[in-house]
Amino acid sequence: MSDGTPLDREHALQLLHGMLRIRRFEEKCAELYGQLKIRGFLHLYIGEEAIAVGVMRALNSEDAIVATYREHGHALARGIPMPAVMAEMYGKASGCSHGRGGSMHLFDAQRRFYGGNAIVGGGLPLAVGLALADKLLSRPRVTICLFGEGAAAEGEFHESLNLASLWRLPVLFLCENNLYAMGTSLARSAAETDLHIKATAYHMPGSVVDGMDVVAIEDAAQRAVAEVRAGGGPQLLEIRTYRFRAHSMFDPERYRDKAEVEARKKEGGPLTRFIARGKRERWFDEPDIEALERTIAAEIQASVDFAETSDWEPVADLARDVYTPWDRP
Amino acid sequence: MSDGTPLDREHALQLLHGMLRIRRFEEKCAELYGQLKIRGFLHLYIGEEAIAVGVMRALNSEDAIVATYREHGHALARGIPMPAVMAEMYGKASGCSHGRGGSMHLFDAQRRFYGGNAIVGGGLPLAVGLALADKLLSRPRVTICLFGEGAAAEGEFHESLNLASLWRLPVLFLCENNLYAMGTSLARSAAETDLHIKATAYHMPGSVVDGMDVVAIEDAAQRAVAEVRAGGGPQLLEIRTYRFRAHSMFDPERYRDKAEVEARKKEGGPLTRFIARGKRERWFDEPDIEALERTIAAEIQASVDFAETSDWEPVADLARDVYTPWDRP
Amino acid sequence: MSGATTKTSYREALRAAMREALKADPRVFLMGEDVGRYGGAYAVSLGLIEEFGPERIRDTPLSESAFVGAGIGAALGGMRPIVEIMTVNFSLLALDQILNTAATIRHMSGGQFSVPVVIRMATGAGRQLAAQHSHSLENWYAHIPGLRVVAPATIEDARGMLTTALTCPDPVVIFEHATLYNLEGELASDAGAVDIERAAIRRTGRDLTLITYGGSLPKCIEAANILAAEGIEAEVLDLRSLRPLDDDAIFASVRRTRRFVVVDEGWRSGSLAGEIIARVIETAFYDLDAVPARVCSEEVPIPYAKHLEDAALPQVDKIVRAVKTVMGRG
Amino acid sequence: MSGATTKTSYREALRAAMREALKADPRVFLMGEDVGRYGGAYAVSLGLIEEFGPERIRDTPLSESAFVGAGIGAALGGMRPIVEIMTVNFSLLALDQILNTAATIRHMSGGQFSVPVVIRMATGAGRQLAAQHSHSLENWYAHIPGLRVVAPATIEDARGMLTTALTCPDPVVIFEHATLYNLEGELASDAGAVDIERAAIRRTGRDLTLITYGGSLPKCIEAANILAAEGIEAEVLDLRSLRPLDDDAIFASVRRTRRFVVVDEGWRSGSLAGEIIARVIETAFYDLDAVPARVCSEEVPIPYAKHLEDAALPQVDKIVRAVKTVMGRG
Ligand SMILES: Cc1ncc(C[n+]2csc(CCOP(=O)(O)OP(=O)(O)O)c2C)c(N)n1
Ligand SMILES: Cc1ncc(C[n+]2csc(CCOP(=O)(O)OP(=O)(O)O)c2C)c(N)n1
Ligand SMILES: [Mg+2]
Ligand SMILES: [Mg+2]
Repeated sequence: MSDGTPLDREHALQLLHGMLRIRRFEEKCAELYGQLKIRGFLHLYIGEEAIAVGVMRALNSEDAIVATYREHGHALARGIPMPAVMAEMYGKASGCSHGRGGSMHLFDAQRRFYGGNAIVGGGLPLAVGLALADKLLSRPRVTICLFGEGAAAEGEFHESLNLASLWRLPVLFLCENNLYAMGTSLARSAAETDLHIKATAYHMPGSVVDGMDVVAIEDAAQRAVAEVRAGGGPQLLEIRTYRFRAHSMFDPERYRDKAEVEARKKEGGPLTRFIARGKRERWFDEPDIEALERTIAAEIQASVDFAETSDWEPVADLARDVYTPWDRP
Repeated sequence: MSDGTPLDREHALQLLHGMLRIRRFEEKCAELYGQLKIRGFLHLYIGEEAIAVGVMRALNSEDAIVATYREHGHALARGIPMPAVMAEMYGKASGCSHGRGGSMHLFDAQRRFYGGNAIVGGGLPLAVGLALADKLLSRPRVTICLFGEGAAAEGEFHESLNLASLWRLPVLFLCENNLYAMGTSLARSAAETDLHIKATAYHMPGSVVDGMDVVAIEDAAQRAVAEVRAGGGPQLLEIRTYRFRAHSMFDPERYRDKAEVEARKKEGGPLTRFIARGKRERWFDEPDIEALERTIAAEIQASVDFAETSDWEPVADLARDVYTPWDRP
Repeated sequence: MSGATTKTSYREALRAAMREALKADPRVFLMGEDVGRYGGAYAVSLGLIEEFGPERIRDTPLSESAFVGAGIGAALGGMRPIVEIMTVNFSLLALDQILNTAATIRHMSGGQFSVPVVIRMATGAGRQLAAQHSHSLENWYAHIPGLRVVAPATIEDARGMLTTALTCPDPVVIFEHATLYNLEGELASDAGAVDIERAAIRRTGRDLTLITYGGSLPKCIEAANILAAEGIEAEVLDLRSLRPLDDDAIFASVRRTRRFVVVDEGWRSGSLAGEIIARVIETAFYDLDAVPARVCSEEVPIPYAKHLEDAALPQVDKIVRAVKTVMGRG
Repeated sequence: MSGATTKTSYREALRAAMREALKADPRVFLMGEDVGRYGGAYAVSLGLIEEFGPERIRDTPLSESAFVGAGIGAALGGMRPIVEIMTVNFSLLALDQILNTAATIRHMSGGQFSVPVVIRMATGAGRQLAAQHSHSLENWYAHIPGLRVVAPATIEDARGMLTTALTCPDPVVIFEHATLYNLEGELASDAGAVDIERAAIRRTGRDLTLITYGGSLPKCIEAANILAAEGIEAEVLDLRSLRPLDDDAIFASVRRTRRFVVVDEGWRSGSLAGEIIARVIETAFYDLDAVPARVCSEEVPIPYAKHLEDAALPQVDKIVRAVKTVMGRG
């Protein structure tokens, strides 16, 4: 890790568990989508799990997360219970957003998980504000803000990074560069494709890390979060990853060759690579993986059961929570 | 100039005339504002005249200009007749926008002067589009886009520069860095105060020039416009200047010391400096200046007379030109 | 309509209109997020990039303000851009450019410029896309002087409105309801330009007028059929143009039926439906035999769960109920 | 109101409310373009930076989307931000954050979050600032579920609405008409929080109700005085809250007077005035003795030239004429 300590077995198993759990959860979601149990938009994180798992380890329970519509992994890694996430995918009242948000809008106030935002770039100003509150209240918290490389083209990216840097706010901007924004490749969306370089424009440290290497990600995140928490101001961390699946379940993937995807898969996603390394380094072995798979399968089954048997929110409650109960002066 | 040729007398007199003409015009406007002849917002360019004069010389009649609400100088330097500009300040139907725009919205289709935009940053996307049209139609035109350093914080700056660079459009972005956006100094508005550095984020050439040196500006503009016209893609040119007057006639200038302004004035504005140099280099002398002053005074007087005696647009025409006459299919 | 027809979809009709325009006029080009290689978020532009190339079927970065503004600028520069904003939900990011430049520059400059840009966007709810992806903000656009706003609700209009819009010297905003793209039907083989300023009676009826547009039209037709079975003959008026509104058609129908209900997927308060009630009242108050009503969306962010989304939106049963109430048969 | 009063202005009243809040609650801070060193574009926050420092009177860069979004985020983070958007004209750049986050996050998350942010902005025309600086888009904000929208039209409301808004757990948008800042009058020395959900009768009258808000209130009062001299007693109802609308007060007044005119500086089509007519019709149709009317802005970008600007906006004479027409004395 950052202090050079090699990974121990427990740590390695946690990383593996975290990634495998997201992978299997999402595979189940894809299946449930085919069964029309899950509807609307569903954006899978498959291939990108190392980011959520690596990054969340750098946070404590007081820190805040602002994510995107591709946030199942972030939500699970942050510790939102899987049943609550699955129930949300179903639209059940027991879901983590009461069934109103669905896949794109997972929330958890207790875990300071601020969504689940379906407006590309919409979360960046929010993260700046959360960090501003912490700064004004002198709380030693960090806010992390996740967004895709496509979002970096939005004006909100520019305004938010400038504001955060100008005010030296404790926010870590994490650009999940999976090379595509729907069907638009990075080269067709950004004149400068080395995204971390954009940090220069805001007088902000920018760096890049391999998004397929969970250990490197955790390492980079630990370091960056520590620096941000120590008052060093915001940072931009570009994490280079790849989306193995379609953008959403509606996407026929006309914009990239199957061969490209296959080649990337052959290079190995975060799981394949970490499993190979873990075995090589003797952190874990096949039986460990099988044990994890069993635990995860059980958790997923329990989550599906929970979602299936949960209630729908009564229609009569449709207008509840448009406004907050208010003790008028 | 860029080819190392020294300025000749005629060229020097033209530069001087251009700057002096804007200066005197605006001094008159300030006076007329006090007399309530001109109303609404009035943003003076005093101290910044070298930019308009230097830059416009680099353009031909087919090139396009997108400016801001502080655009009297740009309009005059582009060749919009002074009477039409003055009549616009009065709100008369003979004004260059028919009296509907006023100081902030000077337009001239014939001279490809696209305003006069009172939304900070609002002109940047427009300039990108004008340049896109030229590129698509293979016209060897350049669009210049003027904006303040304050505008560089808007999302539109980011989106527009990225788009222009990505598509290699013939647009020259000219940031008039006068150190203040209303009362907000550059240091309080931008985390990175070397604005031309921001070009890096768009893989675009960025450079900086002294805004008080009309010769250097013309030089830089000629070079940049030539490169852009040759298909080299967009550029960002930061021009460092200073606003000697208040932001608008409503601004009591609480945010900066009188001493700061005085010091800058003592350093010399574009006129003072150019006059000193012109005399030193024997490009012109006092009698030349006096002759110019007389010509300009006459032009201004004629413009005021024109504005005074022009008609108001009839109220019955209020709704004219909300829509264009349309030959329906 | 006489002569040959072909079966087509709303989506294909839009595409055919764009193809035709791209072929006919070199100044026309399409620009927006994922209109090219992806084929369009709703597959409207599918195949066009292969035919017309990436210069004319131009994928943009996620930069709504800049690329919409660039469309406006390109229109000023002599092109005839079709700008696709993926959905109305994202159009807020470009609203400043649309209001403060596209709609304004002509008047503000004393008539020196025209902005012949066509801005297309998907609108509406009904696909469980939740609060941020289910807006119906046509009323906001219909509020803006200098814009024309249309909402094709039929295959013929999907085919023809864009063609006409491209002849218009001013900005035209086209709202395509996301639930209509799969609509199928017969279209005349020689279908082309249609008027974009007049409302159309989609079903005649003597008892009451259902005034609607876009994605709510099929619901109104269905409601009218149900009502017919119960002896209530509702006329269905499709507004088609939301700005300008076709007052003549509205007043004429309402004067005939003397009763009306407006159906509009926007949130009730400040809805276009409210505007229509106000107009009818201002002009035809004494011609009414009953208090008018509107069926709009509930004033809540649209939820993901299907039963809640259904409850939030105008539905056939709500329309039927509203009509019966107005008919005094509630 | 009993006890001592002091002469004050609308601007000073707003400032007093902010000072009080800043003193009383360390979570309150003010943020916006030029609120600090410049003293506020309309001098509302003049002197506050000296008293409270640049952390709490926070100048922002020109980044409307980010700083409004940051205000929303700070509210989620436990602060009580007052965000000043210099004018409504620039608020379009932040509209996505306001609609898609501030107004939505509570409902969409199943009630987990509240966003106690107060967003203040100047609105309206009348100062020859031309097309891009003269918008009145209150109706757009009043259309958004999850927001509260208020428009102080009096010094008392300028003093009290902000105070109350800061106690509200949800986002409140405050529209300050730019022509009101210099309004002067007496204010009770102990003036403070006022209700922000009810309309108020500013002048009683039996013949007709003038329904209005914000910058149009003084015009309505003036019109009512002129009309009184001609024997027409107009009641003037100040809406105060634009979302929610105080239906009870509107209906009660209209039922009393049986006639009404709505005066609203927004463009006519899709105006808040239209919404109010629709509501009254839906509920009190049979209580009306005359066709209602509205006086709105002409549907043009507001021009710079004074005579044209005047012609574009609601004016006292137009209000008087509209009232007489409704009274059958046109
Ligand atoms: C403002 C906005 N514009 C467009 C969209 C439609 N859209 C949803 S996701 C997406 C691509 C985003 O790409 P990126 O930021 O790289 O994230 P990724 O999906 O790759 O994780 C687009 C265009 C949107 N949701 N919001
Ligand atoms: C989008 C927007 N926000 C705010 C304003 C109000 N405003 C007008 S000029 C200005 C300062 C702009 O500064 P800069 O870009 O540096 O240009 P300068 O005035 O210095 O020439 C501000 C804040 C505006 N007109 N538009
Ligand atoms: Mg991506
Ligand atoms: Mg400046």
